[in-house]
Amino acid sequence: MSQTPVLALRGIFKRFGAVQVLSGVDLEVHAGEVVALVGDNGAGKSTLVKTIAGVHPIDEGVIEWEGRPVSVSRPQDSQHLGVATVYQDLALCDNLDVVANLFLGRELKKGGVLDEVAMEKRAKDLLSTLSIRIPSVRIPVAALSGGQRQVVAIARALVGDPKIVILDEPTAALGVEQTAQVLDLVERLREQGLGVILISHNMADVKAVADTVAVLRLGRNNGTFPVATTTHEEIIAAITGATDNAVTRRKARTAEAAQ
Amino acid sequence: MSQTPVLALRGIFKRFGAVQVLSGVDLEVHAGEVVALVGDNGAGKSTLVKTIAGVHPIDEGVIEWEGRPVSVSRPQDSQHLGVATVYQDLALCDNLDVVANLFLGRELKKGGVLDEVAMEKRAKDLLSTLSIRIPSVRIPVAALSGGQRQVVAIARALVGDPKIVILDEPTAALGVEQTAQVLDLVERLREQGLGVILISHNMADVKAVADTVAVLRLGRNNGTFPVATTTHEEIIAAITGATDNAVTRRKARTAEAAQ
Amino acid sequence: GQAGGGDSEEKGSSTKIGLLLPENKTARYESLDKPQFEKAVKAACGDCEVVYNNAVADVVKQKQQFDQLIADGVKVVALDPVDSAKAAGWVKEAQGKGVKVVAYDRAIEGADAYVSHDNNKVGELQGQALLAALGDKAATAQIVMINGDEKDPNAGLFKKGAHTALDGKVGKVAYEASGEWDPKVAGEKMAAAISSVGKDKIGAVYSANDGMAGGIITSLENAGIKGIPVGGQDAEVAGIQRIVAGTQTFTIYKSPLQLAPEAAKFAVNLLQGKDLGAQGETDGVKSTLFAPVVVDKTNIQSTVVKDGIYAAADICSADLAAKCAELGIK
Amino acid sequence: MSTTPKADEKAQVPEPRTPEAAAVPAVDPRLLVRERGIKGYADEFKRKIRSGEIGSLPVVVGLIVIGVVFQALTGNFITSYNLDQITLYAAGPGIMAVGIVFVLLLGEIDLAVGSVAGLAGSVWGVLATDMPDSLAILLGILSGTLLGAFHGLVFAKIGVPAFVVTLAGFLGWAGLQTWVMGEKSTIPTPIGSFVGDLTKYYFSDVAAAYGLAVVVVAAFYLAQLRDSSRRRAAELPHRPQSEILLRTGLLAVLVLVAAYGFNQEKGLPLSLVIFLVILLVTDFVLRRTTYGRQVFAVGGGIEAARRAGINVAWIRISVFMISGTLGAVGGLFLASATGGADRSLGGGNQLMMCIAAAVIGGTSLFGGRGKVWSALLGILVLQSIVQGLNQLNLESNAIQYMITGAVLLIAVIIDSVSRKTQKSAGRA
Amino acid sequence: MSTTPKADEKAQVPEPRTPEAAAVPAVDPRLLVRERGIKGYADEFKRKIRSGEIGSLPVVVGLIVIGVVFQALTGNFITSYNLDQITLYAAGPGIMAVGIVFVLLLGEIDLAVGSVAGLAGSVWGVLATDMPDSLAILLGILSGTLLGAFHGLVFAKIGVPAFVVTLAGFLGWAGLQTWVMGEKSTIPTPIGSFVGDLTKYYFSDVAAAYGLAVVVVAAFYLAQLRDSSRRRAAELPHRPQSEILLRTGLLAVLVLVAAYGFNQEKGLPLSLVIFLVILLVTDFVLRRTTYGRQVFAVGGGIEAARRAGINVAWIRISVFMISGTLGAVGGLFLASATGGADRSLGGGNQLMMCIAAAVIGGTSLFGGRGKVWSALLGILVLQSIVQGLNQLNLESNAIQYMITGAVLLIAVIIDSVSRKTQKSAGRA
Ligand SMILES: Nc1ncnc2c1ncn2[C@@H]1O[C@H](COP(=O)(O)OP(=O)(O)OP(=O)(O)O)[C@@H](O)[C@H]1O
Ligand SMILES: Nc1ncnc2c1ncn2[C@@H]1O[C@H](COP(=O)(O)OP(=O)(O)OP(=O)(O)O)[C@@H](O)[C@H]1O
Ligand SMILES: [Mg+2]
Ligand SMILES: [Mg+2]
Repeated sequence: MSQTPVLALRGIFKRFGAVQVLSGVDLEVHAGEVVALVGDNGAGKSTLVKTIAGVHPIDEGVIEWEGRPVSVSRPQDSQHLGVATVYQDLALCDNLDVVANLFLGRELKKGGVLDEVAMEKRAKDLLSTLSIRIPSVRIPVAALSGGQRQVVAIARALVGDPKIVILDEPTAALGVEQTAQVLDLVERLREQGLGVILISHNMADVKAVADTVAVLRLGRNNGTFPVATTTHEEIIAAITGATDNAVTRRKARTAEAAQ
Repeated sequence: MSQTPVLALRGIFKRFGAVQVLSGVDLEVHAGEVVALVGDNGAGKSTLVKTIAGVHPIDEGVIEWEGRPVSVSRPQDSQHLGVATVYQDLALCDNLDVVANLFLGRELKKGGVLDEVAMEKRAKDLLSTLSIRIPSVRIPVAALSGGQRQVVAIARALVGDPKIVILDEPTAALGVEQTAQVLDLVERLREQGLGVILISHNMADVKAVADTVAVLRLGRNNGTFPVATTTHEEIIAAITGATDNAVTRRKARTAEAAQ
Repeated sequence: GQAGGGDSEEKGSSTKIGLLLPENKTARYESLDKPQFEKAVKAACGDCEVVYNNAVADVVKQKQQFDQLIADGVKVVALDPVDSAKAAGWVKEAQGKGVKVVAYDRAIEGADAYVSHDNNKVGELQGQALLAALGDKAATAQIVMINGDEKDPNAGLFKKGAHTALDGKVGKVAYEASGEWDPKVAGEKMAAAISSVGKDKIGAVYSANDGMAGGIITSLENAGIKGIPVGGQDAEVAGIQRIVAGTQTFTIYKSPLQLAPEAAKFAVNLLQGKDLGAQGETDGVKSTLFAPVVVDKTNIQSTVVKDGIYAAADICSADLAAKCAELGIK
Repeated sequence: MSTTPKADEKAQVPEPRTPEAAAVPAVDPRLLVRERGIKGYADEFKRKIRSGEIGSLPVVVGLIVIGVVFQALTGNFITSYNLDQITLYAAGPGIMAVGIVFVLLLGEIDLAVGSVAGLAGSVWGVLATDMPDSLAILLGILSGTLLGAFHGLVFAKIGVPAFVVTLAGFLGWAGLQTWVMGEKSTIPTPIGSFVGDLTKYYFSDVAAAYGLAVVVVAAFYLAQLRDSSRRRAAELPHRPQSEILLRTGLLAVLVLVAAYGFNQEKGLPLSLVIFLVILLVTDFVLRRTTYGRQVFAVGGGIEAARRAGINVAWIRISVFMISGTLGAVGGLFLASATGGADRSLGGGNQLMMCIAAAVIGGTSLFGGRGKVWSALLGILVLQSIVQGLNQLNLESNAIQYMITGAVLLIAVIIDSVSRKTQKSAGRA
Repeated sequence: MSTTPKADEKAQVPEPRTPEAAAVPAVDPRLLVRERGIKGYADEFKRKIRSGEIGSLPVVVGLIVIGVVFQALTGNFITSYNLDQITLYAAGPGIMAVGIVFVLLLGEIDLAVGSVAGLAGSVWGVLATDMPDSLAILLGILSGTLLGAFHGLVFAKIGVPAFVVTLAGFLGWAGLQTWVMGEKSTIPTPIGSFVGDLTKYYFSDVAAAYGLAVVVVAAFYLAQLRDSSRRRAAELPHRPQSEILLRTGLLAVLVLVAAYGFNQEKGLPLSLVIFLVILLVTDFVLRRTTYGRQVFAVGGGIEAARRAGINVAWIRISVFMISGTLGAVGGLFLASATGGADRSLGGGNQLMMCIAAAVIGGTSLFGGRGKVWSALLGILVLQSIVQGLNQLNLESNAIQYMITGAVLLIAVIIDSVSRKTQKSAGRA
């Protein structure tokens, strides 16, 4: 792992109207590192990655890229740096077909004209890598199932040549097989030396692929843990802010009932 | 468990354009039973529950309610029977606030006029039951995080007095604590004698709360299993259609690496 | 009377005369009528001031403008109504407040004075001119009539007048429709007329004004029809140019040089309480009606050029120079 | 908190098994709350300005700017006479704009409203000559309702885009209007007809205007007070007394000044009273009834509304019926203001002005956001511009058009800029 | 399969670690495929009709119905003279409608296109008297581009809804037009001006029309063939030879009949050639370039497009520039057809007709769906109705308006009903 992080956030503040969503959040991602960003619903995870992706400008704080502070005010800025983002709400164009969505903004061309044949072929290859069946790559994404849409969004991030890949709950809608493929993919990305930010509510997945877990709670950092040496319970306690929470209670109850 | 199922589907067919999505699907739900509907991405799970909910009319087949065949062509029909549905894509009105969304179609009134005060109070109670923090119940749902929206959609299904509750991947976007609360909720619903259809890709959740698992594969039934006597692996094999799949391969690999 | 509290007598100003014109799609109102009217008022009453507005063919707007003048204490208004029938009501109201109204160009029931070119007469003249141009072919000729906009009450008068002159004297009116005062619509109607009547069967075309005649003539040229009489109205420069070029036969000239000064005279006299000096009476309203003039190849020089409405240079562009010389326009 | 017991039963939710589970507060601790006292208000106001949550403020500011500019240019723009005139001519298009607001809330558009107004005016005009006045008026208005129902049916049931249905209506009804008028190009208002009174009758007793003003202010105050106390009783956030007083005070000043203005001239105009009644009723319907809620829901997302069991087709049809009805009422006002029905009634720029009024007032073209009050504010802006420009006596009317366009643009630019801030602050 | 190496590099994706993982086919086995031979076609056609995926078929059917009905009513509707006249008057509004299609693809509307056309016509008219013809034409068209850029800037950068910006433009530019025209109400086309030729010039050589027809058909055939063979080489689904031949055959019949018709009259009209060139170029831009793809993306979802790194503001501005430019070109055609620039050029129902043409042709008002060919089909429908009704010689335009409204509605109802089936089949 390199010394300067590829991407570093320092003291990020973000407010929407009367809600102070982020208050002084720090985060570091190194090349070849998978950072899991976890936290309760509404903790501010998606808002944080959207500031990195240039969707919302930050109010205060510094975004550093390979050690230098950069300004990210539009999605283009972030893409030019080399950040590929898979949003929680997917952000696909419903009227365009799968191929057009996959290559949107990075179309393959031949003599200045769109090379539909090449794009269609590449799209099929990409999608089979992720083990998904789609009726036809030429139907509008509006007609796809939840999981199919999610896979298309993930595949989008792989077109291009990113240095950091941000995945905001990529496996939420995926089947068991597709989830396994995505986890495989994350590991491949790490092996290729990319930095990955993975947001997930699934602790098993997080423990399986992440190197570091950064916990966000009510818009503030609530600890960063190396995965290898941290237990499930410790992470959940950091997320919920209490060792006595609905999860532990439920577990206790189920255990009782099982006896 | 009663003898006649509350809801029974017999030989449901559904086609979209050139895609034959469902081919002769059967499903039964009894009072006080939690049926987990599982299947690969694009298997047709959401399409199936949408036909029950009256979003899409079926092409062929019979829907039986308490033993009698009924026609369900509009969402109202389904609601009048007593089906409450939480859709995978949530189906909230982005411009309305949380309170208005929760009570949409079932507003509390006082002398013919909307009783905003009563609704707001009830909304707060409902949401705290599900352990969610929302900046204010008076902001439009468009401003909510993915998990917050999902909880609002789940809470919507509890307003009213359903006999069957359909939950299409209700915990996909939820945090650990909220997931636990929703699983608790499902158990409470069963105890109250309601039938529940739960769609989920999370086998742990399915095994925790379901009584029966119905597997859908490529738009056809691929077995119905009692949870108590079925293993994880059997279900996954039914879903993927093979015992050698990405999940088992990944597991094998990870196990190897761990040694 | 800023606060509007005072009664109308105090607010009255004896130096303002209102002039309300109906639309601005025809250039004549703002380029001729208005300046001529102002000039004549200045000449007759040194310290009088003309307050002008244009309704852009909108009745509601004209009513507001009318009310505004009265509120500003104007005592005499020269009104060219968008809708004469409605204006009758306004006039009654205004008269109740001691305001006098000169009906300008279009008759208003109950007005204090009326100056116009008789619109019915305009239509008749158009019909007669068309008959004259047809000569002895008239009795068998099939006529195409493109009228003005049905929504414009004056268009109905032109149409009625033309029918008075034409009916029974021409072979038949083979096609008649409204061109909505729009050259494009008129052109399209002409194309349809050609299609249904037949290219070589059309004897003459009546166009309610020069603007539409432009579109009509383009359509005729397109179908290769030449040399049939086409008449218009308004003596627009483009119309005069077509007459010179020989594509249009005649137009009707309603000289604002007569209308505006006469209306100005009436207005000033009403303002100063003098005798009107009207030439006659129409429907109980003291009036002066000028005869409209048919302008064709022969009298361009003696009408519009002589009156100074257009200089010869306005009409005689480079490509028309030879023909101008031939017609003696200078 | 008191609710009808029936509704109460329906909203039953299984009680949580473990009472402690409900311990998490539903409210986010990150929500910034206003500090107490004046400083709190000032802070909040500053924050709201900065983040663009300022409601109708830009339009109101725009209105003031227009007033000041024209006063400076003409020297006598801010007069009670002008107030009266603006109100009088604003009523008709304003009422039509209220109908447009309903349609815009669905995210649709009604291009036929002008033609409907014209046709309704003609129907009334033709019938009024051989029928009792009230019957003719009723039939005129009903004709509008019917046309609206037709638009709604074709849109909702056949699925033709509303834009196209009403475009066809725009052409077709204008034709029908000419046909209904027959030979006549104008039918002057019969003497003694109520339609004449619509813009001519004034409650000339000074007490009328002041009385109405007082009643409005008192009703506003009491409604606010009652709401606040119910919310307090239910332990919900509520407006403090001081804020209610402040709001009531502002309203009182505005309303009393207007009343004073009207009394300086001819008294309280009937047209204003009718317009206000329509505004109040429609506002109530939209904000306080199930129907209104459903209109917003359909505007916010058809699929979501449909899945919530709302009868989308009925909402669409009824909204177009409302628009048609209000269009017809507006048509009678237009006829009244100009002295009768005519062939061009409702034509010209009438349609564009109504739509512009609704949009300038802040109702979104994309559905789901807006209030009927935007019709009032918007039409006041537009009518003030018309009045002011008429007063300026511009050399050429060409310039008048250009200025109208420019002012329209500027008015909306102010609004858009403020909303843009709002958007970047995540609230649009 | 050959791609530019650069793009190839960018699209790199990590190879799957376990090759077997890629074994799952990306195509769903539930996709119904067409059987071979005629039966397959018949089946697919039936299915498509039933599920409403029939593209422009309803409009084409509508056009045929209109032709037959008017032929029955007038006895001489289907004539080469009428074909010629319809083409001539359709070119101007049709070109304007192409611009509208671009704007509609964004989900926006351009209400100013008529006024822009009028202003551009006047600019050209005024300048043509003392400038070389070509310069005047260029400046006229540029004035349209400029106005479009203005609309686009205010919309994209300030955030004023396009509806309002162009509404302001609709008023403002019409005023400016009157002002530009100055004293004159009409400026006749100078003799010899190219604008005159726009609707007057014909390639009277019989070979021209037939030649163009053959070139078009051949080009179509070759393009289809090439695409199909490239797809086959890449192992993607492709059109079989037989289908390509069928399509080419249909096109050939249509085009040759039209050519024959034109040759019966004065030959191939220049206006048609220009209109077709504009259609072909814009169609190419929309379907085969990155720019076109981005236009569709913005129309489908602004936020998604923005996040994909598309410069949404630039797309918006440029689309309004295109609309302004094409509006100006259309304005010159209008001037040409009526014999010169005039004050009412581009006014009246021109605007509504252009928008209606685009919509009737099948372009969605809600963005993201449509083709430029809808401008051609739509304007042909409308202009045929106008020509046919004009030929019927109805006494009053009132009835004509009503019929236009009704026919417009019926045309779209057919379309909507078919699309409704489509929607319930999940493809809308
Ligand atoms: N409106 C539609 N038009 C065409 N095809 C559709 C439409 N809706 C769904 N499909 C297709 O039907 C299939 C089943 O979709 P469905 O949403 O039911 O899947 P699912 O089992 O819910 O999957 P997931 O787990 O990903 O949510 C998919 O292949 C999808 O592409
Ligand atoms: N545009 C907005 N306007 C106002 N508040 C917002 C907006 N976007 C997000 N918020 C608020 O910010 C908080 C954080 O939202 P965010 O989407 O970042 O949560 P998250 O951590 O991603 O949650 P989840 O796990 O549910 O996706 C939430 O309370 C949400 O209501
Ligand atoms: Mg999130
Ligand atoms: Mg699904």
